[in-house]
Amino acid sequence: MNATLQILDPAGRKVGKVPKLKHEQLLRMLRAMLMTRHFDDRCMKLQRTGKIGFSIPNTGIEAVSVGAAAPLRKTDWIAPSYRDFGMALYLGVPAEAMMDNMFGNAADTGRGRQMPVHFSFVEPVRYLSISSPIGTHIPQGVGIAMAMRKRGEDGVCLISFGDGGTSSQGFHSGMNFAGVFSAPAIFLCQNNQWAISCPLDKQTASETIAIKGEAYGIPGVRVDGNDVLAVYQVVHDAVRRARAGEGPTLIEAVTMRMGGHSTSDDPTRYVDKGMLEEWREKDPLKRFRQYLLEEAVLDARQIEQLDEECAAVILEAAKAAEAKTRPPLETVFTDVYQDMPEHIRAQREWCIHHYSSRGEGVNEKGEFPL
Amino acid sequence: MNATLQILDPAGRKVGKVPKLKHEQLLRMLRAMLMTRHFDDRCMKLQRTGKIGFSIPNTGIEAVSVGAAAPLRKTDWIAPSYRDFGMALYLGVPAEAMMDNMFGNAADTGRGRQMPVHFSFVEPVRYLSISSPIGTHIPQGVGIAMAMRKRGEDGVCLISFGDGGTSSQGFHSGMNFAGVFSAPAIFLCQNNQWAISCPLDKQTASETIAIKGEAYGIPGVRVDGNDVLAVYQVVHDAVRRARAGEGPTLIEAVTMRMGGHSTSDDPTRYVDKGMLEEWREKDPLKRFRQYLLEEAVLDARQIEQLDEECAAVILEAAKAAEAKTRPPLETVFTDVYQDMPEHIRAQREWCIHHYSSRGEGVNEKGEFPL
Amino acid sequence: MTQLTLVQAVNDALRTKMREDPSVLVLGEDVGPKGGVFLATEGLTREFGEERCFDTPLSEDGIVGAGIGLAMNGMRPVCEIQFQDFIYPAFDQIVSEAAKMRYRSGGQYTVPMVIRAPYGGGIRGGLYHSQSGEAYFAHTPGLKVVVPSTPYDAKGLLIASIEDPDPVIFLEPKAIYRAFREEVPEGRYSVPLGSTRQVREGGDAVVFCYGAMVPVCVEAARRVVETRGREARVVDLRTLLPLDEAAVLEHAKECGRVVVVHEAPRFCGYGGEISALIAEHAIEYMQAPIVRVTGFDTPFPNTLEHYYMPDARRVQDALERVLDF
Amino acid sequence: MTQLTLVQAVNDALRTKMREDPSVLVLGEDVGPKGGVFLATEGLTREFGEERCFDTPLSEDGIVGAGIGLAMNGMRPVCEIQFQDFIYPAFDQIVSEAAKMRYRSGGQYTVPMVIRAPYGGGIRGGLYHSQSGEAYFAHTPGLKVVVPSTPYDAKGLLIASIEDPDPVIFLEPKAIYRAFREEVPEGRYSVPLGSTRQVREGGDAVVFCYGAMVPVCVEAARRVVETRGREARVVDLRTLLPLDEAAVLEHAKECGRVVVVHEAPRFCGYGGEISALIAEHAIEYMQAPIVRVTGFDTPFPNTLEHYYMPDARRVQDALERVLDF
Ligand SMILES: Cc1ncc(C[n+]2csc(CCOP(=O)(O)OP(=O)(O)O)c2C)c(N)n1
Ligand SMILES: Cc1ncc(C[n+]2csc(CCOP(=O)(O)OP(=O)(O)O)c2C)c(N)n1
Ligand SMILES: [Mg+2]
Ligand SMILES: [Mg+2]
Repeated sequence: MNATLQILDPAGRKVGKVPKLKHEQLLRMLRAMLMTRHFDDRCMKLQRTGKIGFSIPNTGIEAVSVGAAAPLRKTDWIAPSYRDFGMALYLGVPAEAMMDNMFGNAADTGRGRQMPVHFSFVEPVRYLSISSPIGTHIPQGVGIAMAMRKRGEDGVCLISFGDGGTSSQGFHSGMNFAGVFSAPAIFLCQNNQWAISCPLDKQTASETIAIKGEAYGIPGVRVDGNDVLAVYQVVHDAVRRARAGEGPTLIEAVTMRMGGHSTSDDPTRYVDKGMLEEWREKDPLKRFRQYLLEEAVLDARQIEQLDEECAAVILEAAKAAEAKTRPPLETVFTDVYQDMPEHIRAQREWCIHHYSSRGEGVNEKGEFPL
Repeated sequence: MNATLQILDPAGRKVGKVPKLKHEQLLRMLRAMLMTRHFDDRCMKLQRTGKIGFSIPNTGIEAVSVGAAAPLRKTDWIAPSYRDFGMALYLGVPAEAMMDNMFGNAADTGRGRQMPVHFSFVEPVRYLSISSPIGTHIPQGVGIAMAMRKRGEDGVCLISFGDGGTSSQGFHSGMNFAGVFSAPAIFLCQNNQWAISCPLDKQTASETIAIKGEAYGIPGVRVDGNDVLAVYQVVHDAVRRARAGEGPTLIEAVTMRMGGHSTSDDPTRYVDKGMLEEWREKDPLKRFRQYLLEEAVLDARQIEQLDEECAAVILEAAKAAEAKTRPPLETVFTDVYQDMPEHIRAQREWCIHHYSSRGEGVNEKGEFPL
Repeated sequence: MTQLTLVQAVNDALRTKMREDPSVLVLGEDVGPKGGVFLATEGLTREFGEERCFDTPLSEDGIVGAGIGLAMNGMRPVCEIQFQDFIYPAFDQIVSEAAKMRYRSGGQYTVPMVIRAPYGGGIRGGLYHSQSGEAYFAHTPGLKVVVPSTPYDAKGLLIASIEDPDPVIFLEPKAIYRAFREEVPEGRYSVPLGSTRQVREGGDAVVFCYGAMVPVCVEAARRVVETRGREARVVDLRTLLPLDEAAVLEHAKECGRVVVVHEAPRFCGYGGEISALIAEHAIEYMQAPIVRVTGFDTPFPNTLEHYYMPDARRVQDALERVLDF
Repeated sequence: MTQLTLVQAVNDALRTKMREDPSVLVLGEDVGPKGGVFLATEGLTREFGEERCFDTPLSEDGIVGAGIGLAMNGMRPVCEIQFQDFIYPAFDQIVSEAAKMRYRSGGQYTVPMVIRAPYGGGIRGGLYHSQSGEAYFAHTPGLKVVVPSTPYDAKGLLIASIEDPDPVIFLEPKAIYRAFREEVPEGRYSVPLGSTRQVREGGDAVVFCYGAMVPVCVEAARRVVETRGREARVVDLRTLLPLDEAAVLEHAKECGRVVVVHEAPRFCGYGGEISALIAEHAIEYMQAPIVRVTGFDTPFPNTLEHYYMPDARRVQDALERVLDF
């Protein structure tokens, strides 16, 4: 069976061939990982203090998202899962734009229509609007990739999902289409051992996730998902193949969800403590930090400083997002279609009049005054 | 990759280990194959002469259905595809009962509600009501198999589908559930190279169908689908494993659809003639007949006689079915629920009154007088 | 007798039937050790073991497809769909298979199965944790569609659904899962499918509703006593398919003024059927337009969900409109 | 100008748009060399190559899912679903994704895609080659639902659908694919979405219908002239969502007597919406019950399908009933 690629061991020691990366880029990766962790921490706090309704822990899986984003160009597309804060942050989505979504405020690109962590961005990278239904974005990502080839472009689409996502119909149809049409797609499975409370061995009887590629004629690769350099390497190779017209790759990044499924979940009901302890040793940030110190890319003080800087950026972002108004009432009715049909127009007018005429904190235009 | 099991080569020569089968059973298999071919022929004629509306060619794939049915017990279940005449005929479903469905007459177990070839039987074997939507019966068959284990029975469910069916969501969910729950299911893919006009290489990029088992931790086996003894052998082994609680098997029976997809299809638009010629040499009946002659199980005259007898049985069945009345009008309204709700009762009454009051060949009870 | 919330009553119904009938099974995502994301199946795996209450892979098609097979082969499966919004991967199995199995096989194969799913808004779930898809199922002959609005009914209707010989879509109003408690008898009892429940008396108008909208409509009716001095009847439909059409028409004729309320979008929603029934069979009794109060014809929003969902004031407005007509 | 059947007009529309706009693609099962099981895509692969008209694996989820991706990334895919009955594996992609993409992304991502599917009875197709699922889609905000009834409209509406910025479910009445020919202009023209078409004049009653029921209703109206000496108007709704509600209400008010006709089952069907609209906004104009003529509330049968489907006589009956009221 597929071996699992590792470049840095849990102690940060080199155990494989290190990809050639400039210091600048290593720094950027570290920064994105730190940003991700702080973003996650902050959201947990915001949720616990009742300022936002919900979040999805990303701690422990920063290496997957960041390592996978790093080989991409800004013209590539990402069809992310909800556990991919790191991809957006690495590629330059402002933390404040993400926080706008966490608060569902008027500045949220999704106009506060979705739950928190359901981001949507087109700038600086195509980070596809996240959907709650599991797996639906997988064939979509394949279609996106097919379109690029039809136009003769060499872009790729990175499609990210969980181990649970491999059971969805979207995984099956998406992988199958990608195989048949040789789409420039990279399938990245973040195998964090759990789908809410369902452990991997109740999710699938297959030996690994990577081997599932066989069913679609797609090469499968296994990688240590807590090793950002290894993730970088396998995604980099897959991207190169895809750009060259050599077709898709399935990557299984083996990692562990270090918290609950979401802020609504109590994992102590089903996750064994020992398992968490074991994985805590394999922390991706600790490992990468150690490597950077040993390679003298940064010293401890510089890392400390970067960490503080990231924490501050995130805190500022949260504050800024919190201060923004809710979306105007009229956003309930816009964006259903490009042109608003009559029946929706009538409902909008009725609704705004209904609430504003009773002084419900909304004026005739459907804006909230505060 | 999985080798393809063959026991009889196209000329009927033994090239592998022959399963121990009594003469009686070999005879029964031959008979079912002959019945299948005659049933198919007859239906083609009935369709061409406008007596029935539709049929699905089964010629060339008799070995798959019959070889797979032979290792079963009558207490096992079959979740068939529409190209499995042979399973029903082998296990003792009367040809007339099948013809009743082809004519959609009052004696049809499905009360003439489905198109032809959508059989449903509970006697003498559970031959699950065939559905047009591709793949839906696959997870159902897995559920059927799971139920047997829950009751501590050692029954199995044989689930049959085409190469096209492997792309359906039912294949994915069914295989996955069977792997995880170790269901006593046998997945039989009749790989006849085509899904209507879609050739196998546009259906999937996987090396074989059998290898798709890997994605679900299910062993995959490839067999020459035109070799009834080989099919018997692999299904027999899979059934034994399933009964013993060792879980499911995926079997790929490699064969070729020797006619159109259905009577509505014109395969000359897309099937290469050479391909047909090549496969005609591999005919499963010719091969098995040759083997039986060589082994002196039967002589040529006996086979000839059996063939004529089968033709006669089928002709009689068709005549008998043709002579039966259409289903009574009230069958439009029954069997929606066990107990007819008021709104359907009202529609039934209205409908029968509406048509009978105008002398539309239906009396007050909703029966057709002829 | 104990005081139970609606979700506890669901749990009690499952436990009661599982104790009584070994063929009753529960399957779905996270229904095992976790006890379901709303805890509707809490403790069932502990009491009945993994063979009777078990987690499945993340595939609604598999849950319902395997459920159909289990049902055809002698079991009484209760499938949980984590949120009704996630039922659509199973839509083919439900609409093409469960609903049509008895018909197409002339009754040889049947699907005595329940599909439970929390539905509706009010928990800040946005587009995909708030939907009300009842109209899709109510338009599908062969299915039954049940929506309880109280703990008592939840238990009694769920037991009746499990005992029913045909597939039942059992939609649970998650907004009121824990909104209030009610006396719920211990042990088995059932509330027959296909009967409506008059929640509030009144003869000046009638409000037809179900699920989480029932308390909203009762509140609206109360307000109308104050604002108009008129008494509106409130009828909980409970079983959306098969509907007790005779009862609906009777109420409509007696009151002459009708309001229909649901959370789902208006266009082609379930309310349209109620209006149409009345317009076909009792129009001559109508003294006012038949007014629908529904979600808007948009997806379900998040931050502004309370402006999307019908509330007592909107229902009150509608009642006043038909009363003033 | 050429005389085309409805299915030829569909083919012509595809060809016209593919010639004009290189981003227009056709994908589906058997749409390539075979030209589709109804030959709606005949010759397209030959003319435009495999990159522009191509066969897919047997997965409606894949067809629509990939179609959505193609649409989001600059293409104009036209997905063929071989029979509307087989659309349900794609229901999640259609209802959860295509319909909600613009909304949930604040317009950042959009899905200009057409899903074509032959629908309806009349070809002895039984349960699974005869269904009319328009109500499922019409209840889904974010979709448009279009049903042509003539070759001219088929071409013009399909072109408008391909040019539309939002996802369109384009349901083709297969019973009349080849029923008659009509003059169809060559080249591009479009029939705007959202407008109804008055097929027959008359002021004594109005019949609302669409698809294959249109000729049936026209025939019924003709007969009523003979039996009652009254003139029934026939209105083809053409776009079921968004519906031209103003036109429907206007017709209803002018005629005072309404019949609604479709093949799909009655309960919670599309006809209910028409009745409900009128009962809400024009009930005071009604001089008779609003009568629906529909398929029965059962699955679609095979041998007896002609007793299941509404025919001119049933519509005539309904017209006489509202006229005699
Ligand atoms: C179709 C569908 N079914 C169920 C759910 C509920 N649900 C949300 S996340 C989740 C588990 C996903 O697990 P996995 O794919 O491994 O991703 P992870 O959360 O571990 O990153 C489930 C069952 C859903 N969102 N969509
Ligand atoms: C869900 C679904 N989509 C499309 C169809 C139309 N259809 C009927 S048979 C068929 C091809 C099936 O091919 P395969 O599974 O290989 O079986 P074969 O006919 O070759 O035996 C198709 C596309 C269908 N019946 N169901
Ligand atoms: Mg996971
Ligand atoms: Mg095939």
